Amino acid sequence: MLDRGYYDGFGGAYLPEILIATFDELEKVFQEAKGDPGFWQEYETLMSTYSCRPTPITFCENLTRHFGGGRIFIKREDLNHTGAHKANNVMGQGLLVKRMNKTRVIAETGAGQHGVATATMAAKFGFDCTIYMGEVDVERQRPNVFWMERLGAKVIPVREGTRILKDAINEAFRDWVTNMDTTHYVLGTACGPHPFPEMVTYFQSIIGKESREQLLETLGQLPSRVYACVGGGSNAMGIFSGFLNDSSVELVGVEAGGRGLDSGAHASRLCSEDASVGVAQGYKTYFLQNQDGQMKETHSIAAGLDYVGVSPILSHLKKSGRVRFEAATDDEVIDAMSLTIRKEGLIPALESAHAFVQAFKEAPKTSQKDIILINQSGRGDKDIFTIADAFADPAWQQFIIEKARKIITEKAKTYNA
Amino acid sequence: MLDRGYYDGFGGAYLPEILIATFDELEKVFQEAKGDPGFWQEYETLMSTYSCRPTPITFCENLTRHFGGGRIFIKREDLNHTGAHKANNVMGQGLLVKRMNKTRVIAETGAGQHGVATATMAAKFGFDCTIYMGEVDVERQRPNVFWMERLGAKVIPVREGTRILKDAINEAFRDWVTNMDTTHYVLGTACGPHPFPEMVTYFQSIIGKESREQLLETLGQLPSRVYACVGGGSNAMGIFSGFLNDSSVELVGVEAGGRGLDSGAHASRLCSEDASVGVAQGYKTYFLQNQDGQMKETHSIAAGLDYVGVSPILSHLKKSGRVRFEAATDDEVIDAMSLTIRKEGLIPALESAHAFVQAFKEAPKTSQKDIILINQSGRGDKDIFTIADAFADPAWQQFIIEKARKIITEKAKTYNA
Amino acid sequence: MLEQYLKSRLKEKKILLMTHIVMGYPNFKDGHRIVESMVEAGVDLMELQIPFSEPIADGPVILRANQSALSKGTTVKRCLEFAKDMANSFPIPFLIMTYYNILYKYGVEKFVATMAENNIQGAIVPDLPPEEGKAYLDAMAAHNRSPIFIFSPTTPTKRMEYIASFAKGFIYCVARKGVTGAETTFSEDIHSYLERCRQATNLPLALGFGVKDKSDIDFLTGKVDIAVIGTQTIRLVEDESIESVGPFIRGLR
Amino acid sequence: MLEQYLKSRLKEKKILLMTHIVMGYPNFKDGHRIVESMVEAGVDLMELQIPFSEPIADGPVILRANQSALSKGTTVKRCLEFAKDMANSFPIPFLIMTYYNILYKYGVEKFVATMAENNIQGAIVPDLPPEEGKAYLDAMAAHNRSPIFIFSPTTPTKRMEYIASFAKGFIYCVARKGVTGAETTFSEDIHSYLERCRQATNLPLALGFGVKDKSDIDFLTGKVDIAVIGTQTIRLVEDESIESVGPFIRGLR
Ligand SMILES: Cc1ncc(COP(=O)(O)O)c(C=O)c1O
Ligand SMILES: Cc1ncc(COP(=O)(O)O)c(C=O)c1O
Repeated sequence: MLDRGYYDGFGGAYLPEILIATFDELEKVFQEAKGDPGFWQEYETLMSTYSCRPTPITFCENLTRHFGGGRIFIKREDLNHTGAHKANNVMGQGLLVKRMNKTRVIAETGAGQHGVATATMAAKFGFDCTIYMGEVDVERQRPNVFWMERLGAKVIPVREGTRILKDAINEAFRDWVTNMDTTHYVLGTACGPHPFPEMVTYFQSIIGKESREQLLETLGQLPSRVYACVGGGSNAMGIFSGFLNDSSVELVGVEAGGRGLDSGAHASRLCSEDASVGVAQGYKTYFLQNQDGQMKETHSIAAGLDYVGVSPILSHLKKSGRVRFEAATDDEVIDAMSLTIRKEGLIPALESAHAFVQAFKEAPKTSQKDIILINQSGRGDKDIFTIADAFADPAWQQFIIEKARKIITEKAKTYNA
Repeated sequence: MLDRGYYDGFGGAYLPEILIATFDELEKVFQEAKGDPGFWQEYETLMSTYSCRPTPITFCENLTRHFGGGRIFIKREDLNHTGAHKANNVMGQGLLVKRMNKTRVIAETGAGQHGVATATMAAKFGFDCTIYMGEVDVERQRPNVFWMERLGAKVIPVREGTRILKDAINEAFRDWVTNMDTTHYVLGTACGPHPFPEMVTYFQSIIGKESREQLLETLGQLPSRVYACVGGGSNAMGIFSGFLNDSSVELVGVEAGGRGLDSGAHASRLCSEDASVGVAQGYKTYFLQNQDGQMKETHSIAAGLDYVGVSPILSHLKKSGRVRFEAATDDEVIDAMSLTIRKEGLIPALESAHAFVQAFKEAPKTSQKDIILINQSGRGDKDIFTIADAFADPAWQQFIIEKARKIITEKAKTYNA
Repeated sequence: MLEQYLKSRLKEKKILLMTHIVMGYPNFKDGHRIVESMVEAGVDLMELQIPFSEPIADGPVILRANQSALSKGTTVKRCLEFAKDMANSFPIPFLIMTYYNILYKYGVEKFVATMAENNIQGAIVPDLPPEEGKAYLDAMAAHNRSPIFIFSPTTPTKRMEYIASFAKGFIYCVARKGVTGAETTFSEDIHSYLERCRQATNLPLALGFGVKDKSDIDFLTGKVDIAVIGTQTIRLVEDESIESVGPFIRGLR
Repeated sequence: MLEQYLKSRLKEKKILLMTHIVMGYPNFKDGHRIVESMVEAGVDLMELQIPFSEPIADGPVILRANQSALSKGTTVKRCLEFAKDMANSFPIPFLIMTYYNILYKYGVEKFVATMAENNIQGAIVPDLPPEEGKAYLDAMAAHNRSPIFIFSPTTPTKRMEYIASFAKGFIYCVARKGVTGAETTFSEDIHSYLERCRQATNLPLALGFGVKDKSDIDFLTGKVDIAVIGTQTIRLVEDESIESVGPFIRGLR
């Protein structure tokens, strides 16, 4: 029997028969592209002209002084076009869709970042586009929905299950099994059936590749620790993959601790007792599930981390001990975010801020010779509604109330006219 | 008599006596920096590590095909940290503030972009920061206010005059004449008394410098036409200055036509009959003013273009004929923006979209050998409230109403508790 | 065992009927009544679905039935007891239908052993292609249960043969792309697909996805051995009543 | 002319008073009454401000007076007529105070000629440093009007001499940084500043920005020649009444 896409027992491709041929084709096209020396070149050119790769690494002098330990550097994935590392994966898959001559893309989205990135790619490449998004996420990430629609995508709110990311993935699969002839499913993270974990990691590895080169070039030194937040695991795999072979570099993945690991309201698969190995959404990994294998509700302040599964490659790296995993709570995230904004003028996404929390906890204990590298996977602008809520900013609240009042008045006018 | 900072009769420094010494110092420090070969290097390093300079030039294949004329390229200032070209100017002035050993910065802002950029710079450099913003703009750009406050800036809504950009400038000057010992006024555009027009242009010239090099390197060809929107004129001066000496390159500045040049509700200083030469806010240029010299109300859908004056250097380039000026109406702007989003996955700021309007009008008439370069001065995310209003998007309206309802319910709970 | 049963039945009937319920939906008591009326109406075999939180291959009707059953506290243990009860109460073969995680978390060997103890003939696990199924296949063989595999219109002929080499009992041919419950327009197009299926295996062929009335059954008669009625009876119970199920089944053949 | 008038008055009084109104605020009629009561109360000269939409050097009180006057339709023409009326009605010198754009749009030469015709003695244009003022200075000289220039605490001594070389009538020394209307605490610190001013010019010195009551005037007496009361009388009219102006002025000296 084939043993496809396993990482020490994690991964695989648990697919409905109807999709096997589609995955065979995808795998073939992906492997061909990987083997084609021109392909990575094409990908890099696209990313350097459409997005702004290489993204810079920013030295955070004030945070460094504040914590008094190693020098803190930030990899600036927030500067990507559409505001997050998601663009890397999406544009790469876009090139594959062209190779497969497909004309339509679908995607799931949680934070909305992947949806916006996919809709953007579809606009640029001229594909039709449908985005599945849990109803709960549609609510908390409305601005992204607005932009997806402007970009020409159809956004379908998913009202099944827990109405968040995992349910959107299921719906996307249901679409795909119907329309695979014309349609590619642009999975947004290093999860799902093989070859997605490998493929998404391949495209995201540009983050780690650049980071390593940039640090060696400007400082002549490797980082002591690299921090990344872990939702599905794509930005983490992206930056980690640059340093996997550097045994001196400690890699730290930070999951959503939500309201605390004891609360049950979190999304921590790799460092909580609430998770165990299972098979769902086409692959084997740690899932937040009950004894029967039913998936649990998850919670995070960051929609993009609010997911039951995790990259099988990260499960493997957890098992092998190569990556250490930690969790950051919602409250810690808001604090780390505020501090970063004030001290450095950087606005990390709520997702990214999880990585900052753990780096900040450990920074004071590192030596001044150490280099601490944090992946800022995205920018926080998109989170304004969540963050303004977290701050309970009265001026913002007044603004929203006024806006609503105006809309209602306008509507009444139209209605009466 | 000294003849400071004049461009064929436009410009100068019409300053209250109390500020003369401050301007003398600023001029001195700026000229020293300009003469210091290390300074531009320091500036470029800062911009390439903190923002993502050089920003790319993106080829718009779909728009090119759509219009059937010259090839359309976009200079991607939207990819700058904080989302607009404003960062270039602000970070440059930040370096000068350090040279002057001042500890506080103030700024005016219209769209909020310059305010966010200044607050960001202040956070990074550790300066105190106060931002003056017309009350009308506070309303229409609330998300930016929220971020400025998170960045540690004090945002002061200006309730005087027309309560927009020009009034914010006046208030900033009033602050400055009181606090110039500690404070630098980070003017946001290529206007105001000498040396601001020259200084802001100097920092923004990085746009044109890069663009010229990038086009020559990748295409071996200069553009036939370069389009930029014109508020105060900084992004336009920035990109134009790369091509001023290339007589084959036609330069086109696009002003806010608002509800039409005949409507009186616009902000077109260089191509409407409603403007004439005058002296205000410290410099001589075209102003939208009445017979008595009182400034008129202006209007634009784009807060950042909603200004009575214009760079004296642009007035000079208008007079000399080196730059052609056009106006784009609010409605045209929404259309050009929608088209660009759909066709290319790019979301220009409402300000930037003015440049797109004119480029789109002219593109079909150009030859396929022509290169058309448009400056995308900023990204449109910040404009979501304005754009959603323009589209009257019902889902967005429902979302806002729901948000307001939740806030009110929460407040009632706290109140009763 | 299952294969023999089906082949002998096929000597008496031109086409067999397989129906489906989601265990715990609307509840176990009604489920029992539905099974009873189906058996009485002449159904030849049945799928009993253990609900799963992520039923990726199912369309909205079965999806919601899964969710409803789970929200009422349906456990795997209770489902297995119910299945045992059915298998011991009614004289037709029963199959478990569920997703792989249910088996995996229960313990694959233990799950299959329980199936055997409970007199369940086989299982359909739509997200478990044979490539991923070694533990499952070993256990099914050890306990002499039938692993039912799936052919789809997108399955190449070579792969059909590969799949058939692991299958027991019958082959479940899905009629079209998509999930359960959507409309299928049966037409002669299906002919060459079924031809390919026949050539890949000697096992009886079941056809499912979108079979909903007598005209569909008439169309399929002579083309396949088993017609699968899935979503349609759930809809019937939801829109009409449990009492409608018997007459509906009887009217099909 | 103006200088001579001031110097002769200074022989009679230890300190002169200059007051200020914004023309058209609260309206022209009340403005007339205010001027009248100021003159009756013994004011020695007056600034008549033509309102401007961007009064960059003015604090909130005068700023709002400017805006209010404009919103009621105050024009430059009407202001010049009013100024003429005042100059012809009352036996003290009047000065125009306004921003440069008002002159520029009117035509600098024409504006100054009108001033001369209207018997206005000079002008204060706070945003016009001598460097930018060639046309203005030429016209003022041609029409024998006094261009009043400003010294500030930040003005270097050399520059004071430079400015003085263009000034006529008197020098307006601003007491501190900032805009009109803010609080000024007069202290001996001001001494060395005024010393520098004195050395730079033989013209009388006026001191303004924050002068508001008798104790300020007492403090300034002997130090400068003219005390300027600006914002304070506007506040008085706003908070109390026009009738309060006369007694207030009379109480100052
Ligand atoms: C900014 C950002 N960071 C991180 C994530 C988490 O995804 P992943 O773990 O695949 O990087 C998301 C997902 O939406 C995101 O938007
Ligand atoms: C994105 C953007 N573009 C353009 C402008 C106009 O300014 P300028 O003409 O100085 O480039 C602004 C001003 O806020 C802006 O935010």
